[in-house]
Amino acid sequence: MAQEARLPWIIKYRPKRLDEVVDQEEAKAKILEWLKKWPNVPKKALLLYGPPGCGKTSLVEAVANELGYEVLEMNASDFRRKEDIEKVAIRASTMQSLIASGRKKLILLDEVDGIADREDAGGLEAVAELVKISKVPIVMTANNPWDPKLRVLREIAEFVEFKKLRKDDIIRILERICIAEKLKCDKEALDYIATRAEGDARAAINDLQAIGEGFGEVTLERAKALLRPRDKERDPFETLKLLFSAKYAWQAKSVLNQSQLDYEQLKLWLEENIPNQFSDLEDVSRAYEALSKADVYLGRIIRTGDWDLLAYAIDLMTAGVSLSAKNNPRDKDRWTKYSFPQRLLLMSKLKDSRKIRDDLATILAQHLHISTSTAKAEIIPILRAIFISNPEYAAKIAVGLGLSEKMIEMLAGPNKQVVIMHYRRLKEEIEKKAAETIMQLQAKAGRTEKPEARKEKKKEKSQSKTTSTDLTSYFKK
Amino acid sequence: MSKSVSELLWAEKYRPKSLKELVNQEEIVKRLMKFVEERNMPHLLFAGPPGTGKTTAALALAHDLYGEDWRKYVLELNASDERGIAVIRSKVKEFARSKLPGDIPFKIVILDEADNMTADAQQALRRIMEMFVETTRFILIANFPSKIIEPIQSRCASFRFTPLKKEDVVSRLKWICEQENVVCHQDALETIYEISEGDMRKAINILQAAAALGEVTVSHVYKVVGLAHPKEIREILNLALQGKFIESRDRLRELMVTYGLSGTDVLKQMHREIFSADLKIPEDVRVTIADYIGEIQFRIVEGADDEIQLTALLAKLALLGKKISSMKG
Amino acid sequence: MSKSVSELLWAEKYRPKSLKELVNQEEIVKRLMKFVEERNMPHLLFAGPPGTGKTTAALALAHDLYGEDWRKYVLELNASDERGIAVIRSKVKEFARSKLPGDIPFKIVILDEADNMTADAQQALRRIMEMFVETTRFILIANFPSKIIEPIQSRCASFRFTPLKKEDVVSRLKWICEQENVVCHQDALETIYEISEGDMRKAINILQAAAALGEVTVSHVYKVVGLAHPKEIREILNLALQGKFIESRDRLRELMVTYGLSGTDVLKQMHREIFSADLKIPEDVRVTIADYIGEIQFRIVEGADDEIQLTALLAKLALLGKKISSMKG
Amino acid sequence: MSKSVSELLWAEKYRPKSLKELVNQEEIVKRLMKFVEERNMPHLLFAGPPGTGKTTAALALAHDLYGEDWRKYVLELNASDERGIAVIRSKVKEFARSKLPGDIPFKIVILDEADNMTADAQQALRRIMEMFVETTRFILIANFPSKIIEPIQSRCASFRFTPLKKEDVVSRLKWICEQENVVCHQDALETIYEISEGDMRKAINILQAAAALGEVTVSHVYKVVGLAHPKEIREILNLALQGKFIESRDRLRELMVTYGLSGTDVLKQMHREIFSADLKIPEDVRVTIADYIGEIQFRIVEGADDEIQLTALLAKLALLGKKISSMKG
Amino acid sequence: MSKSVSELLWAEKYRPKSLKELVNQEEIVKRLMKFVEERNMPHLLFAGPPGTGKTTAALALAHDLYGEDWRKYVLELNASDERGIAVIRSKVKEFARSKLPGDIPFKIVILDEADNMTADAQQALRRIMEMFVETTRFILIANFPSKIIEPIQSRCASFRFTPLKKEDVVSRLKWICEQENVVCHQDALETIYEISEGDMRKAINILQAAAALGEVTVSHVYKVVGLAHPKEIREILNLALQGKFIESRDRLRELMVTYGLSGTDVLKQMHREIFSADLKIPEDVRVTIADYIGEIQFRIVEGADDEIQLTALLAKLALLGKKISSMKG
Repeated sequence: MAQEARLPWIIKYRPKRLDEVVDQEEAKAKILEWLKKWPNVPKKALLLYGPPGCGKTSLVEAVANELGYEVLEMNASDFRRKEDIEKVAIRASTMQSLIASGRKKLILLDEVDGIADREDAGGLEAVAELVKISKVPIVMTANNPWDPKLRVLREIAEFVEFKKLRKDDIIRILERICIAEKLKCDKEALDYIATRAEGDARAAINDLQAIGEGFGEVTLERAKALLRPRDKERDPFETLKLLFSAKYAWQAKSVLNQSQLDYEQLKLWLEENIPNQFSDLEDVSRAYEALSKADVYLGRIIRTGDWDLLAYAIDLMTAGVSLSAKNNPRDKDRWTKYSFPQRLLLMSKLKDSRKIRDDLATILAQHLHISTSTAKAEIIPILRAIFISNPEYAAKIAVGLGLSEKMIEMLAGPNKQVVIMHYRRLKEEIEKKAAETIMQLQAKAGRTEKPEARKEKKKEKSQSKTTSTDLTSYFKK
Repeated sequence: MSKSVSELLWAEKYRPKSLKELVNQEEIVKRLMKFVEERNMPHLLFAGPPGTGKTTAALALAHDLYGEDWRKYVLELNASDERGIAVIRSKVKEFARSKLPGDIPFKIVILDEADNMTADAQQALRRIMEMFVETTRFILIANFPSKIIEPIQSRCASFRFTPLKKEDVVSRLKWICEQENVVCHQDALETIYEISEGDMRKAINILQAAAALGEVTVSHVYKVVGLAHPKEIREILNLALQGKFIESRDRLRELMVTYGLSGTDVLKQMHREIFSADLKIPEDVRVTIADYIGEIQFRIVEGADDEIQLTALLAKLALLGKKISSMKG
Repeated sequence: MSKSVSELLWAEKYRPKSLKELVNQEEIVKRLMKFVEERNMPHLLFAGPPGTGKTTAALALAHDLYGEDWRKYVLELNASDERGIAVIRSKVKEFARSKLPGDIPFKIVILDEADNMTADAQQALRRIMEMFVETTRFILIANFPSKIIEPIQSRCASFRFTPLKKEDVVSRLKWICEQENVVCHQDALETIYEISEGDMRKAINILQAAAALGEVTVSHVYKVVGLAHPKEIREILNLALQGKFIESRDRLRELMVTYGLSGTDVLKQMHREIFSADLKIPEDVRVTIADYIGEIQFRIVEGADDEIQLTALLAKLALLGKKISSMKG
Repeated sequence: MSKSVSELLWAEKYRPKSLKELVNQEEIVKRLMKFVEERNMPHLLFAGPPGTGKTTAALALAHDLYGEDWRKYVLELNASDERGIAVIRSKVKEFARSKLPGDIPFKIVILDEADNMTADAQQALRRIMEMFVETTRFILIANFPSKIIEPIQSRCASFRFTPLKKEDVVSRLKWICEQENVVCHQDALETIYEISEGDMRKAINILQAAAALGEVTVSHVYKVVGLAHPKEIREILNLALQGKFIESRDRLRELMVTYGLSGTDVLKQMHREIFSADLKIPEDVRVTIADYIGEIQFRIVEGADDEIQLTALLAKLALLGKKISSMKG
Repeated sequence: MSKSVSELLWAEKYRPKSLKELVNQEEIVKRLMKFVEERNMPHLLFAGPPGTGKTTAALALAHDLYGEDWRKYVLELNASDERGIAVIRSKVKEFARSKLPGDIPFKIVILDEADNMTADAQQALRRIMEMFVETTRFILIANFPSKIIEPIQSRCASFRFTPLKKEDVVSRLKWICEQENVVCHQDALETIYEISEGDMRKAINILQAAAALGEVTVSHVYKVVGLAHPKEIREILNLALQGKFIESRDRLRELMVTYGLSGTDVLKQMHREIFSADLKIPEDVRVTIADYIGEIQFRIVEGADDEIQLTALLAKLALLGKKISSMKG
């Protein structure tokens, strides 16, 4: 017990039983049901995701406790390279036989978003493999389910969401601890702590210990003294307003100190909103000139690695832009409805379309023995002319070069439907022919039709995609 | 036109496979054939304008040296697509390492657009060329020989490819049309020659696109050229010059998303538009825009963000448009 | 011997050993003393600007917990130590896992400049902090707590250290001067405070260096930090803007020699001064000058000659000044 | 192979072998002969523009010192080849270590392009020079002595080579033509001198290449150096100045394609034409063009697009032309 | 041999051996003598421009501490030689390991050009300094103290060396001339001072080189440093400003050839002349020229063509001259 007293409270008051886990009823139910049905479940692994401190790992431990599982844990503090995961996989695949002798097992892969790109190379792919062969349930946790590197897990694991805790729930947890620790607690102080924790119970408990332990009481006063409220950062709209309306250079310069925007983001917000704020064309042009110069400094930073230049970039994009309103200085204070940078919204679209264009250029470059930039500058425009003017012929070229439908869409513009129609028809034709040839060949060789059946099945799964790449590689030869 | 189900780009379909098929650059061909005969050659430097057959000659040389299997013994690299000299080094190393069959005297590395490499990278390249010289010969291809550093030039046998003559290009185009059963008009072929500035690849590409419109006529040729360069760019320039800055910017973004263009791509197209008769602006405005574009392109090179610079350009154009109209008014 | 050297360094000599000796951050100190009393604490995150006593507090806490032998129970990892993901998984984990000596409640890992660790390395730290919490507590020290990943922040009680107040620093410096029998001037101590921006360690270092020149005077202070007096910088700027080009340049040269300034040093100081209210120039001119300074700094970074470029800057200022006055006139 | 190559290349074939054969730089030759006589010499530094005989003098000196076997006692290093100082050190060490035959007073290391070495490498070089001074003397060859660090300069006897005079170069070329039975025109030889800017090696190389085309005529000379005929360059400048912007640009593109000129090539030629009497423009226009060319050349050096920037230059010229004519009008 | 070389070099021959012989930097010398007396010292940081006696002071200090045998106890490292911190570490380790004789309190490591080390290397250096502090003291020598990282600065007693005064340098040079029986002219010695900018070593080297030409005269001085005579530079500037563009350019070319000047050399000399009273131009013209020179120097640093850019500079001057005269007229 003496040992226990020395534990930090986040450990000491970690839920040990299922009913001690606050909130997250939905997640609880899902996990229990899934575990009971296992291995008769659609996806053989679970991925629990949610913000820090909402009880993901605790819940797994509590469930395991209650249902009598032994937890085999692997987390970010372990090396998780391909070979490390494979070791676990071997154990997991043979573990079934052990169940008779011991307790049921469960593999907990904690913090899968902490699998490092470089140091844990191949780790995530190995996890996917592990899930396939495992004879025991696998539960994973992560903070951000949208992390692109978790994409490989999406198809093999069921994602279970944990919600941010409500403030009331956090206060309840804190009160329980206060009672256990015999702390006199001040309602306002708990409220202050809970507000600041923003749904993170663990942070709240830590704060409570930091303020309360040893003092016998939790007061608002000490809470405020020790836990400074996080600096309130200005949102983009306030930032812009302050920047544009600045009368002095230093005022404009200082907006970045307390803003949710960093200089890169500010650059985009300004690009979007300069013409919203300024009405005179000369002022607008001047402001963009300042922004353009700021960007030149940013480029120079990239090339030289000299971060001292950042100061000048910031001067120009803050004070430089703000003080550009010379013809119409009253514009500075004009109430303006700022818009969110369209570029940020378009970014992913732009990325997609550039990717398509890059891929297209790569195909053309290989085909014609030229560089991708020549392909972009010379060949794509010509293809565009063909695709717009002669859909049927365009479709033939698309088939011949092994282009994807996305590429066709980009090239054909308004004509895309027609070209794609022709394209699909042509491909069917080819496939039919191919199938016929194969049959003929097989008839000749007198073989069974097993390999063909397998191929047919594969085709069903991912239709057009496979054929188009098959064709690409065919024509590359 | 071709009856087959699928169709390729004619520029590749009608690329000569062997040195014998090369109809131009006779001097060069003769010297290259000598290499084939002797089964030995130094490093080569092919210099000359685009579309004069440099790559074709390199590939044909390889074909003639190694026969149908030639691809096995050739590594094709494009300097502007390879990221850094380190990548080139490792690729060449990998390639050079594999054993040579008894009858193959050496392998060939074809490095296209070598003049796009920095002087430092070329220094490194030179060392690579020396390192593997026992088993490997390089064919460097460049538009501008003066951008190849001295020490490389002096280690290479140098070949200068000259622009193709009108009659050569036209007769080749005519021959292709015959192969493809396409009706073509002499004046259209001549127009193609002029537009493509002696660049055979470009000429064949235009031919194919014009043929796609049915016949190869002068008006089809012009139509192709027009289609190839979307009128959106023109509209954006016009909008900006009319002072409709925000609108022009929005259109610009749309364009970039639709076609996947980068800022530099757009700027290059704008640069081309300045010289288009379809852009109806006084010549002195064109001149001023050309000046602006030079300045902004320089900034793009110096800067970090293409699009910021393009937007700044549009703002400048808007201001220019206003000044002009106020002068008129 | 190492002792005598550390005694030679005042910043070491007068670094508080125990929490009791800490004179600032009272609330935090009080809190930490309670932890010592209870012999229990959560993981801690000390955040705040450099020189506000974060590391000192961490070491003093360890000292008070374990007595003179404290180093045995503490693992200190500094920014200059390797702290990649591999080290966290091996060295730190190893230390955390190892058994506790009998009477020690837990060991301590101090991670200085934890915000400089990669996100991956921080990820690796998360579970270690939980799994071995019975035997090991972490103190993370960071200048920018926002660079500590959230899951770690939420595992720590965080304390924000604030810059020291002027009177605290000055009185501490004065006290040290008394201990060392050094003559010091009040305004010099205040200058030290301003230059060190509330960083106590830096302040003491400057004090010691200035004292080495004899007395602690304002000019000695500027001399040892290798900075010109801001007033002098402003005077040079003003001279140049008034068109007194040669005079400004002579002053600048003198200044650089006196204080041993490099071109970049001068530019940085100028950049600071152009936004000072003590320099009376129109607001937009400040930005223009900033652009000039940035340009010149870039040139120097690229290897251009310090002297020629600084002269060019003064020339630009003179030209600018002329333009401004002609616009007014 | 190396033998035949050197015989094939006139620059090698007619390179003086002994100091006696050197026809220029009389002062220098006299001093060098003294060293041969005394069989002793300090380290030497040969500085001067390319092609003024620095390497030739170094080799001739070695020849005269050691006789026909001279190559045994000379190590030739090209600084831009063997960039790494480590390589230099090990090669020199190797070379210096080998025993000296009885009658040889010292060996010679010739280090070409020493001014291309970084200051750090030169520092290391200095130490190498000292280390092996008992057995080895260095001859450093440099274009710009100011780029050789102080400590090396002060350890070397320094010789300054000046560019060859027109009559010397022309008469030498004429003499070679006679030896080789080549028809040559006086104006062609003068053109060669101008293009080679007093660089004898370059001049002879051009001569040989032009001779390979049959006769040495002006147009052959321009052809082999890959330069446009100056007349064409002048026409483009004139067109632009007359406001025929689009036409001038079309001509420029054609030129670049025909001759394979890069942007820098074109600018260099334009730069030369500004000073030509054949370009009939007022002097102040020349001046302005010179200013523009500097700006555009810088942009291209920084990586900007050749074509866009040259267009921008033509645009600037067109605007200039307009301004001039409006002033007249 | 190495002995005789050091005797040949006056800069070595007349280098003070003991602190007592140091004639400048009195304050510093006094403090250093104290260390010798106490036979104890902290790490030292010597900062200041080249040739102000930093290395001399370090060696003299060692000499006074250890007597004639001092070289045994001193390890001299040149940062630009042994860049790798690993090399430094192993050398220092080796050196520190060897036993100290009873009466020697510590050994000394002198690290030249410490400010040329990267921040990372300096971090490592700091640890090395701590590691061997019991037996070894470091003297770090740097041009710019601001490039030494904080933690090192605060571990060192810091000494700032200032440029030598004109009279000190001149009188020293005169004294050397007397020792060496060389005729010297007062104005020549002053010119040497100006060119060497308070760098004593450089001054002595120039003196010796000039003396080798017979007498120490102004023109000999310019000759040995490879600089044009200021008068010639001024003439070129004047010609350009008078609009004699082509003439000024011809003169400049001639000058560069005669003296073997690089573009940067010319610019540096022009820069110096702007401030010369012998150049009779209004102050605001000086200003503009200074701006131009900065721009052109940067372009050349970035790799632009010397000739084109210097021509552009002259063009700018010509345009400037025209503007001024038109304003007057």
